[in-house]
Formats: sequence, C-alpha cells, structure tokens
Amino acid sequence: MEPNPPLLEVRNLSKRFPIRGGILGSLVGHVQAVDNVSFSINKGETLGLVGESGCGKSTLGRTILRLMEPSAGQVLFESTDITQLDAQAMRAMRRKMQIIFQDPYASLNPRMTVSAILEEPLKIHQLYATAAARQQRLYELLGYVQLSKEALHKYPHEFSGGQRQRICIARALAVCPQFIVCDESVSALDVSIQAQVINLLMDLQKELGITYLFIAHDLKVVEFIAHRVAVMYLGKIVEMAPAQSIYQHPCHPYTKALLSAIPVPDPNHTRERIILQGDVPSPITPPAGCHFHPRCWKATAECKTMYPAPTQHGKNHTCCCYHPLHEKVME
Amino acid sequence: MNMYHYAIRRLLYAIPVLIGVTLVIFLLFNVVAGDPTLILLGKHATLQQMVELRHELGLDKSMLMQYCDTLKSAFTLNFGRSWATKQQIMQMIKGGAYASLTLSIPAFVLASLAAIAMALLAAFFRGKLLDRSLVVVSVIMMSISVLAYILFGQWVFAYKLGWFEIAGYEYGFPNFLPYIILPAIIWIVLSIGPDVRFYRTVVLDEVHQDYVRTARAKGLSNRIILFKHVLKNAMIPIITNLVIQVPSLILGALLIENFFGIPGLGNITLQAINNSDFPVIKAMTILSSMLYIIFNIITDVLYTLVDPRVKLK
Amino acid sequence: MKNLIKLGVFVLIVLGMWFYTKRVHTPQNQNEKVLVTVGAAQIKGFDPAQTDDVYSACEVAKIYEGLLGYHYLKRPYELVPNLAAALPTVSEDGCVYTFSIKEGIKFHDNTCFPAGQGRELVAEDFVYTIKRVADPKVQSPWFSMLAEKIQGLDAWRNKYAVVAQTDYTEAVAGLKAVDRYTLQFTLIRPWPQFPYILAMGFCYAVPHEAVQHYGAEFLNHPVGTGPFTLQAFNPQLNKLIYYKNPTFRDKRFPSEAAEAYQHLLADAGKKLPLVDKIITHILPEEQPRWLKFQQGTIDVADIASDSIAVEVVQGDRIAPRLQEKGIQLFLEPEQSTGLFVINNGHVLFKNNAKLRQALSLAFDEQRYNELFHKGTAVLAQSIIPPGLEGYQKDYTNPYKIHDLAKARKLLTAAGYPGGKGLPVITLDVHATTQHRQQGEFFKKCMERIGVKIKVVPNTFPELLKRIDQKMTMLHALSWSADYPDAEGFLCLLYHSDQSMGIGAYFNDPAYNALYEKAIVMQPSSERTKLYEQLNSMAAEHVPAIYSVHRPHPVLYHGWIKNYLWADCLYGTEQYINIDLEQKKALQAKF
Amino acid sequence: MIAPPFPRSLWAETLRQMLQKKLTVVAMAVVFLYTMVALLAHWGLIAGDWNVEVGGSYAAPSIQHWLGTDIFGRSVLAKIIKGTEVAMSVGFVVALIAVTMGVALGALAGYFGGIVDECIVWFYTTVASIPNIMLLLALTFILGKGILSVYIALGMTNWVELCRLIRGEVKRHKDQEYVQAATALGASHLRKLCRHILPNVLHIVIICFALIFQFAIKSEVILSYLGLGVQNSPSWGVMIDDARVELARGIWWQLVFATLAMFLIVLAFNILSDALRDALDPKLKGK
Repeated sequence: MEPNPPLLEVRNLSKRFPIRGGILGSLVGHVQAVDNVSFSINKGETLGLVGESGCGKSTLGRTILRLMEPSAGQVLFESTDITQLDAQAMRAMRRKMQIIFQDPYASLNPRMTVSAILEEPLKIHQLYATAAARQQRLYELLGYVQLSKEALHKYPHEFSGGQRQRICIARALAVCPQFIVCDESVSALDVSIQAQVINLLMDLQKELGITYLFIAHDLKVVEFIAHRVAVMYLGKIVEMAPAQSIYQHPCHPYTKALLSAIPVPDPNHTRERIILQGDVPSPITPPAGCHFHPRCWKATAECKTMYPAPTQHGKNHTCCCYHPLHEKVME
Repeated sequence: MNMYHYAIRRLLYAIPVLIGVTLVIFLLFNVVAGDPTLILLGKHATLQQMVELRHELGLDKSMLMQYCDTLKSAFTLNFGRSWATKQQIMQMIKGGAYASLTLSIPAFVLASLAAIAMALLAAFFRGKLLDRSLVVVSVIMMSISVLAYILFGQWVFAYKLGWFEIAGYEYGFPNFLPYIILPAIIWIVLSIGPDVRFYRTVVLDEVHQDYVRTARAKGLSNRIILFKHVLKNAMIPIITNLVIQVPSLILGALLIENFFGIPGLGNITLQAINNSDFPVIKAMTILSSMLYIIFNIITDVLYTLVDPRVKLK
Repeated sequence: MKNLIKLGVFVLIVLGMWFYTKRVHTPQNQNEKVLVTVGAAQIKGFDPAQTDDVYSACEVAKIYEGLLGYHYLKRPYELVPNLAAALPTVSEDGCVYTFSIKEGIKFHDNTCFPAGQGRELVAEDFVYTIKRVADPKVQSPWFSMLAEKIQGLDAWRNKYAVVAQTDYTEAVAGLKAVDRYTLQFTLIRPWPQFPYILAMGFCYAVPHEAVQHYGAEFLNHPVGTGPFTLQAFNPQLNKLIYYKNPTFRDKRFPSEAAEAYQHLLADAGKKLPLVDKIITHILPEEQPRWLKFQQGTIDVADIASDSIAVEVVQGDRIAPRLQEKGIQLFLEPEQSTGLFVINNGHVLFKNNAKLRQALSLAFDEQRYNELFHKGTAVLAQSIIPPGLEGYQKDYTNPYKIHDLAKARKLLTAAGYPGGKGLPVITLDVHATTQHRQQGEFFKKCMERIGVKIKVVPNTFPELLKRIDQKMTMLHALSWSADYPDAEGFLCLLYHSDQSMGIGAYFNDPAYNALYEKAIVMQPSSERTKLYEQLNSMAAEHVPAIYSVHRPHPVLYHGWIKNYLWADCLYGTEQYINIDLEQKKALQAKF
Repeated sequence: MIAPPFPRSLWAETLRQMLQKKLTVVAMAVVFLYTMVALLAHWGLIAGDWNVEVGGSYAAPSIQHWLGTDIFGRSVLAKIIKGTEVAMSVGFVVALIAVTMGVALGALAGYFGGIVDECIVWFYTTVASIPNIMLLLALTFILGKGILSVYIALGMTNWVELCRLIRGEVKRHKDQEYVQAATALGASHLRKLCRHILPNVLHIVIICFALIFQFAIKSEVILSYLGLGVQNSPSWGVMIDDARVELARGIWWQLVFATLAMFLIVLAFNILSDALRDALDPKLKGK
C-alpha cells in the first residue's frame, strides 16, 4: 500500500451515447463506449492505455478530463471528485490536467500564430501579469520542446508534423499541469519522429514530474514510456499490470493477441502469431458474457453467460478472464 | 433506420414548419396589415358597410379563431375568394398555374439542358479559352438586371425586329407557343448563368475522383469518360439542384409574366400585391411554401435513394 | 456532343412549331369586322353591382345596359333613353320619377333561362337590380350613392343586415313596377342628379335568373341586354372575345350630332352594333401596350394615363411619324381635376390658410403641364373641370399664379419664415412611375420656398386606407366625373362623415350651407351662380392644390371609324365601324 | 523546408494568390472605385448637385450632358453617381445585416446544438419556405417605406443560406481537436466560438458577403419596380424602373447607363467572390 493517495482515481466510470431512431427519433439504444472502468494513477507515473480503435479509450481519456460528461462514476483528482465541480471550479482544475491529441494538424488552430496559441492558456488562467513575463514563459516553453524562438511568429501550417506535436506539448505544458492525457499523441507521426516525441515526453516527466495517461492502439509504443499498462476491449479494461509483467506474462488472450501483432526486428525470431477471427463486435449490442468470447480461441460456455470478474495474478496484475494464460505471475 | 421511416419523419417535420409559415403569414397579413374593408368597398364606403363587411369576412372573430381559419385553409386548400376580383382563389391559381407552367417548364427544361451541355463543354475544355469564356459569359449574364433584359428584349427583338410576339397569351397547345418564346429566352438567359457555374464545378469535382483516373489508366478517351462515367455520377447533384428549383417554376417569373401579359401565377401575385389583395397573397404564400417543403423532402429522400454514401441521419 | 445534337433537334422542333402557329394565326375571316382594344388593368368580373373601376366598367358596358344613357354625338352631354322608352316624367315636388320601358327587349340567350332563350326585360328587373345594390349580402360599393335617397330602401337594407337570407319579394315603397313596362321611383327628397345615377353602371339591368343560377359565379357569367355577348369570363385570360348579340333590339346609329361631330354621321341610321367581334387584350404594362399598338395589332389605345402621350401628342396634333401610318388622334379634355390634396384636418393645415396658400403659390403648374402633358392640359384654377356647370373660363385663382416671392411672404405670415419650424411634409402618391415623378416635381417646387416634402409611394388600396385613416398630410389624387354635374366635384369639399371622397377633410360652414342649398336645385341659371360661388370658395380657401385638367388622348388606326371618347360614355364600341379596305391598305405600311 | 522570409497567415496567402490574377485585380479596383465614388458622394464632394436642373427635359447624351438628362432636366451622370452611394450602401448594409444574422444564428445553432439548434433550424426553414418576394412585401408593410426598410427587408431575406453553411461548419469545427484543446485549457464558450471557431469559418462569411452585396444591389431594382424601393434619392433601381415608361418613347439613356453602372459593380463582385472562393475554399464552389 502506498502511503500517498493516487493522483488520479477513476471509479466505475461509464460513458453511454444515446442512439435515436424510429419515426419520432425516440431512444432505441446506447453505445456503451466506456463501461464501468476503474483504475488509478500515481503521481509521476505513466499509465499506458491500449486497445483497438473504437474500443472507447479516447472516450475514456476525454471523459476523465470532462471534455465529455460521464454518464456514471467518479473521477477523483487529488481526492477531489471533478465530475461534481461547477464550471468555475472546473476551469481552475483544468490548470492541473491537460491533453495532447492525436492529429497535430487538427489540434492547432490554423488561424493563430504559435505565440497566440501558447499565450492563450496563460491568458485564460491569468497566469502572468505582464506581457514581458508571458513572453519569457513562451521562450521557456519553446525551450522545453526544443523549438527556436522564431517559431513564435509562425503559423502552424509552416511546421512539420513533429514540430506541430511539440507545439501541442508546449501548449499543454503552458499551465504547468500535473497530469497529461496523451491521446494517441504519436500515432500520426513517422516512426523516427515518434521516438523523438516519446523521448521528449519522458524527459519532461523526469524534469517536471508530470503524470501521463498514454493512450495508444498498440502495445509497442507504450513499451518504452509506460510504467503500467491497461488493455481495453469494448469499453472495459480487460487486463492491467505493470509494464514488465504484461509484456512477459500476458494473462488475457486479447492482450496476447495484441502482443503477437508487434513485429520484432529479428529475422530469426519466431513466435506464435495469433490472428483474431472476425471483427470487433458492435458496441451497441455487445456479446453477452465476456465481450471477447466470439473471437477467443479459449472460449467456453461459461464465457458466454457472465462477464468474468477481475482476478489478481501477481502484484498489481489484474485480469478479467475465466481462462487466463498465466494463473500466477512470478514476482 | 430505413427509407420509409426517414421519409415519414421528414414529412412529420414539415408540420411545425408549415405551422411556422402560416403563423408568420397570419401575423403579417392579419394582424399587421389589417383592414380589408376599404379595398373591398372602395372610396364610397360607409362606416356601417365596413362593420357589416368585417362580420361577413369573419374579421370580428378572435385572433385565435382567425388563425384557425388560416390554418384550416392551408390544409383544405380552400382559400375563399379574392378581395379585389371576387374570384375563387383556387380557380384563379389553377388557371394561373397552367399559364405559368406552359412558360416555365419549356424554359426550365431548355435552360437546364443548355446549362448541363455548357457545363460539360467547359469541363471538357477545362482551362482552355472555351471554358474561360463560358464562365465569363455566364457571370456577365448574371450581372444584368432582369428588368433591363425584359425592357430591351421586348423593345428590340419583339418590336424593332419583329421576331416574337410583343405580349399576350392564349390557352391551349400550340396557341401559346408564339407568346412564350421571348419570355422563355429571357428566362433561360437569367437562369443559365448560375446553373452553368454550379454544374461545371459538380462535373469538375467528379473529374478529380479516383474512378476517373482508373478509367484514364484503362485508356478510355476523355470524351467517353466525361459523358459515360462523369455525367452519370454528376447526375445526383444535378438532379437535386433541378428538383429544388421546381417550386419556383410554379410561382413563375413575376416580372416576366407581367411584362409579357402572361396570366400566370406571377401575374396573379403581382396584381394581388398592387391591390393589397391579402387572401390571394396568403394563398400564394402558403401554397408556394408547401411546395417548397414538399420538394425539399423529395430531394432529400431522392438523394438518399440515389446515393448510398449519404447516411440517414 | 450527343446532348448538343439532341438540344439542336429540340430547338428545331420548337422553331417549327412556332412557324406553324404563326401561319395558323394570321388568316382570319377577311370580311369579319373585328375591333381590337386594350385594357390596362385586370378586369374584376362582370357584376355591375360590384364594378367600381373604370377598366371593368368599360367591359361591363359592352354587355349590360341601363334605363338611360348619353347621346353619342352631342356635347354637352345629353341624357337619352336607352332601355327606357322615353325620358322619365317627374312629379311636381321632384320626388317621383316614372319610366316606361321599351317593349321587346331580350336578355342574351343563356342557360340560366328556360330553354336557354333570353327572356324579355320588364320593369320588375330594375326593381330587382336596385334592391340587389342595396342588399347587405352583396356588399356593393355603390350603395352609398343611393343611401338615404329612395323611400324605404334603407330600412329594407337595415332589416336584412341581420337576417341570414335577404327577401327580394318584400316591397320597397320607393321602388315600384307599376305594370310590366312601367317603373316608378319615389325619392325621400328632390335629387336632380338622380337620372344621371340611373345612367351609371351599377344601375344596369340584371336578370334575377342569372344571379340565382350562377350564384357567386355570377360575376363570370354576364347576361345582359347589350350589343355584345361574352360566353363566360375567365379571369385568367388576358384576352376577352365578345360577339355581336344576335338578339339585340333595333337600335340605330344617331342621325343628329353636335357641330364638331358632323363628320361622324356617315353611318347614321344603320343598325347597331357595327362590328362583329371585339377582342380586348389586358396588358398592365405600358411598354408592350404601346409597342403592340404601333405594330398595328391593337386598333384603339387609350393612352391618357400613359407617359407616352407626351411624346405622341404635340399640341393638339399627332406626331408626324405616326400620322404617316394613318394613325388618328382623338383628344378631348377630360372632366377631371388633378389634385395635391391637403389634409385640412391635420394640425399643421387646419386654420392655416396662409400656409396652404403659400404651397399653392409655390407650385409651378405651367412647368408641370409641360413636363407631364407637353403643355396640352388646362391649368386648373379650382375644383370644377371645364365643360361642367359652374366652370368659369376666365376665372383666375389668386393663389394659382406661380409667384415665389408672394409664397415666401405668406409662408412667413403663416409663421414659418423660409420654411423654418415646418416639419417635413409627407406627400402620399400611388406607386406608379408617373405618379412618383409627379410627386418628385411637387417636392422640387416646394424646395424653392424652403418647404421640405417627402414623397411616399403606396399601392392604391394602401393609399386609400391612409387617406381614410387621416394618416396623410398631402396626397396626390385625380378626381374624374361620374356624371356630368359639378355636384360630383363640389361634394368633395362638403363636410360629411359618410365617406371620405378625396380626403380633404375640409369643413367650412359657409361652404357647407351654400352647398346644401345648391344640391337640391334643378338646373337653372340661379344654380349655376351658386356653383360658381362654391367653385371660387374652393379656390381661395385652397383645401387642395389644383394642378391641371388633363387632356385625354386616344390613338386609333385609320381604319377605325366613328371613334369618340368621353368621360361618362361607356359601351361606345357599338358605334364603331371598321373600314376593311382601308385596313388592308394601311396595314401594308407596317 | 525553407522558411519564408516572414511568416504568412492564411489571409496574407490568400491575398497574394488573388493579386496574381489580373481579372481579380481589375475587379478589386472596380469595387474600390465604386466605394470611393460612393464615399465622395456621401460627403457631398461630388454629385451633390444631382437635384439641380442642368438642361431640358430628356436631353439625349451630348457634349454638355454626357449621359443625357432625365424628365426634370437633371443630369443622368450626377444621378448615377449619387445612385452609386445608394447602391453601395444598400449592398453593404444588407450584407452586414444578413451576415450578422446568419453568423450569429448559425454559430449558436451549430455550437450549442440540441434545442437551440432545433429552434434555429425550424426558424430558418420557415423563413426559407416563404417566397422572398412575399417576405419583402410583408416587411415593408410593417416597416413602412424608405431606405431603412430596404436594408432590413433585404437583409432579413438573405441570411438563411449563410446560416445553413455556418451552422454546418461550426458543427464540424466544434468537434475538431483544436477546439477540444481549448476546452481542456479551460476556455469559455464565448472564447471558443469567437477566437477559435469563427476565424475558421470567416472565409465563408467573406464569400457570402460579396455574394449578398451584389444580390442586394440587383434586388433593389425589383423593389423599385414594386414601388417599395429607395425613396427621395436617385437609385439605379428607380432609374431602371423609370425606363418602363421611357424606353417606348425612345429615351434609352437612363436605362442603359444605370444598367451599365449596376452591371459593372455586380460583375466585379461576382468575379471577386469567385476569386475568393478559389483562394479560400475550393470546396465551397457552386454554393
């Protein structure tokens, strides 16, 4: 048990999107994007959140920041339930939590210069009294992300993708946040650039002690940066464990399948490659029981009736499966 | 959601719009514009007569009852009689619609065909002199006032050169033909400009699609690609644009009809305006609004029917 | 490319059709006399009781007839019997008028009659016609003309105003068909203008069978006794075709004429009507009307209200280029007065004769005449137009001389030196191009003495509404004679809360007293004197700024014979003849 | 990547692109010229004497009267110049009203969605369903006549299309990541709408502004024909309307020159809006 409470704790968080249909547009169903998710992140830690596209991980990231209102559950940030905050308090809270998006092209306003973009958070939160102080802060931010001072007067369209992502990072850093959601922040970049950006993020974590929720759609990206990894399937977290544990001993068949998809840069290395059958089922009508059972090679009748409860497989290693691949993980 | 649900929903959605339209019309013409008695009784009216007439027309009823009357007339299509001419309004509109349509349908068909042909030509010779001059000509045609076209056209082509009838109209085919030619030409000149520009961009949009590149790669000639493939796909926005124009055909061209003495709906409307003939104005407004709504629904439904890419939202 | 070819083929087909129809159209029966006329406004149906505009009145008069009419060729106007056998006999006290009606007059053949055969017209038909005008269910705009005039009629009307069904069988004391051909009117008090009223359109005989048969659609199914018939009226047709009435009585072209019209007697004694068919086009715009006339496809064009008149009429002659084509001009002064009416009830003008006089002095009617009538109009001194009793040829209104110095002086005397302190005065006009220009001219005149005018155009009903509600300060109107008696003009300045007239809202006790005295008098030199006196009062108080008595030019082609226009004359088409030989010869020139 | 000598905003880029085309430059020059003429006329520096009779009634164009005279002997040239003021002010104010309404309602509907959106969509569908001519008529019934009602009536009938476009665009932009980023930074609705979304739909507004501008100038003729146009000041619409009764008399100069004056500015605006469209948003073509 840690003596300190976690920085962020998510309790039974759900997000449903209504579906309207019929002649009068009545409610005909829900998309259960995030389904009863709970986890916590400690200060200075990076939690990697991995899943196929459409599994609800982006929605989860945004719901945590209240960019979307949760349908149920709580988000505790420094023990404060932010889902209950009013607009005023929430705005203040936003200083502490930020987000970096996937698409560096869409996440910068094309009509604003870099200086205007970086200055905006300072103005919103009235962080620096004088223009000179703000200017100084801008230089500092550019320094963090290794961009030159000339960048301030340029427009986003004059930068490359990697540079833009740095600007996004700088913007997120502007308010000195303690927690940043990186929503597939490197997925849109070239592999070489990805590494640069990830390194930058890790450097910043060291330097500023920032906590990350790092969302990605494959396990490989997360490998370097995450201390812990959570795997999500159809709105639910199916497995969560410290990084080492999950890469070496994946318990959930789905995690295993994801892991097997990572190419290994060694021509002699052979490994069993698991190719999942079928598509991701519709989140409107998820399969009964374990959502993964139609694609699972280990599924039994049990899997089709009830959703498996999380089970402990080692220190901090939980998994929701009736037939885990490793019963007990070595410590 | 299926097609029928969608169509029915669109129809249901038309009800609040129709209520909105009748409400606006009612507010404007019954509440604001007010008292018809002078229009009806003329300069010799006496006070007692006015009171009697108000009763006769139901204008002494409460506003709510009067609005119900308006609403009822919209749904039963019974608009009563004109104040100015005392004629049955639906009868007037029927006759007027015939005259208007004999002008507007040929003009519309010709203008659309010509516009599509010109647009294809322009797209075919994209960037060349022909394309640029077609675009410039259509912009020029759009930039001249309707009234100038009518006055000049009538004076020069009908009178000085004697090519066309100056004005007038006769019912029955082919008697109306000589009378509609010049008005139809003016109509075409007026509407061809925006249409050519619109269709040209539609065609050019299609030209940039991948399938055109594939067709080119197959070695098909430009002409075949343009007419066989591009036109087929461009038809969807073109047809939508055509359908959406239909309600305006029925109202006709106000000024053109008046100047050429064509007793169409435009003419009726203008007369009604000049006579402050509110029942006719109301009837025309309600009818054209209804047509607009209906044709919008048709366009939407048609669109989803033809183009599977459009999602039913 | 294929589309282009298709397009070409389509165009060719259309052109082919056009030439085809052109060919079908032109040949006509060369021996048929067809008169082609043009109207400038929509026809509002053929119900005499409802018709209150000039254009519709012209059409109604082709089909319906009244007891009395005016002699076609005599001036000043002379009432002549039309359906009546003779002029009425009037009782001593001037209250009982007895008419005998011509025998053997038939209504048009129509399905509303048994066997489709037109019935004979009888005295009872007039009783019915007058009652119909008074029927509150009909809401005839003309009833006010008869209000409080005929014995028992008002009571009859008031009774049925609250009863669902009007009972025409209930007798009215003042309306009596003594026998099949004798008709008797009893008035409440003497009313010398009554015979003129009977010559007006709303008193034209209407058969009750038609009204009952067609109901509300009666206005589209005219059934009269007149010289022409119309199958049915389609309001959506801009072309009306009338045919000669085969059962028309033996009515002859007059054989007497005034001095000036002696040359029109060529057809004297011939049976009317002289043409076989009338085609009337309705063209609301001036340009096509005029172009069609010049093209020779319209025979007669009444251009009085058109601005083209300025161009065509030079002095009292027609422009030479038109004369070459054999086009004839008929030009008579209209019995009308153009007015810039002052709302005398308005706070600004009430009891401020000096202000009104100043405005009148500032108005340059000479220039107005030149601009809008090329100097052919008669400058108006007062309200009565020339040709009517009470008009004084040599009279000059002291406030109608264009004199800016005097105007400024009066303006100062009125309390507004140089226009200072005067609000912007609105001038409401009918929103036609010409009226707007006239308004602008008025504005320019007033600017010279520092009075600011704002011209407000309105649709005609709107204008009437604004006048009725006393919302105007000034408004431009023109008043035409309904019948040849100056009473129709003098009444406009009489204080009455019955009807608005021209909306002068003028109330001068001396004028009112004199007017009341004059209107009950039979024509006499004494009455003429009173009329003259009223006329000069109307001049000097300046309840309105009189502009001009405009001329009424009508153009017609050389092949049209016997053409004549006059204010109160409707249904004159029956007298017109067409010279087919000349038509062929002249049309070659087009 | 070689950085340009100085940073360029997208607007500067657009301007540079437009200035490369000769025709566009000419169109801009025409608009500028008309604006200057209108301003000078407004300040009374030119054509202040349009109301003065300079010659006989209806003098044909000649050396003394370049463009002839009207019925009162006023110079047609002076009237056309004074009419430029009216036309440009009608175009400008109408476009301003329409754009303000269209942007405000469209942005509200698109941004907030839900019931606000439903109400605004209902409102503009209703307005769009009523034929423009009837709305114009009704509005002048209420407002009375004069230039103010011309402004309002034309402004109120031309905002729907823009509103529809803006609503769609705002809806699209609202879910863009840069707006989400602003939310995450704690930006208020007003800030997101005005600082982030609106600048990104401004190009549509500019294009529509040019289109409404020229359309308003053209519509003024129709209003004048109906007697609802500008009063007590010379306008091209009134001059063209005068030709109804003049052309048949052979008096062509008012019609021809007023048509020409209108033609040039409308053409210039058409060319300009095309160029703007090409430069700002090629996707918007034909709308």
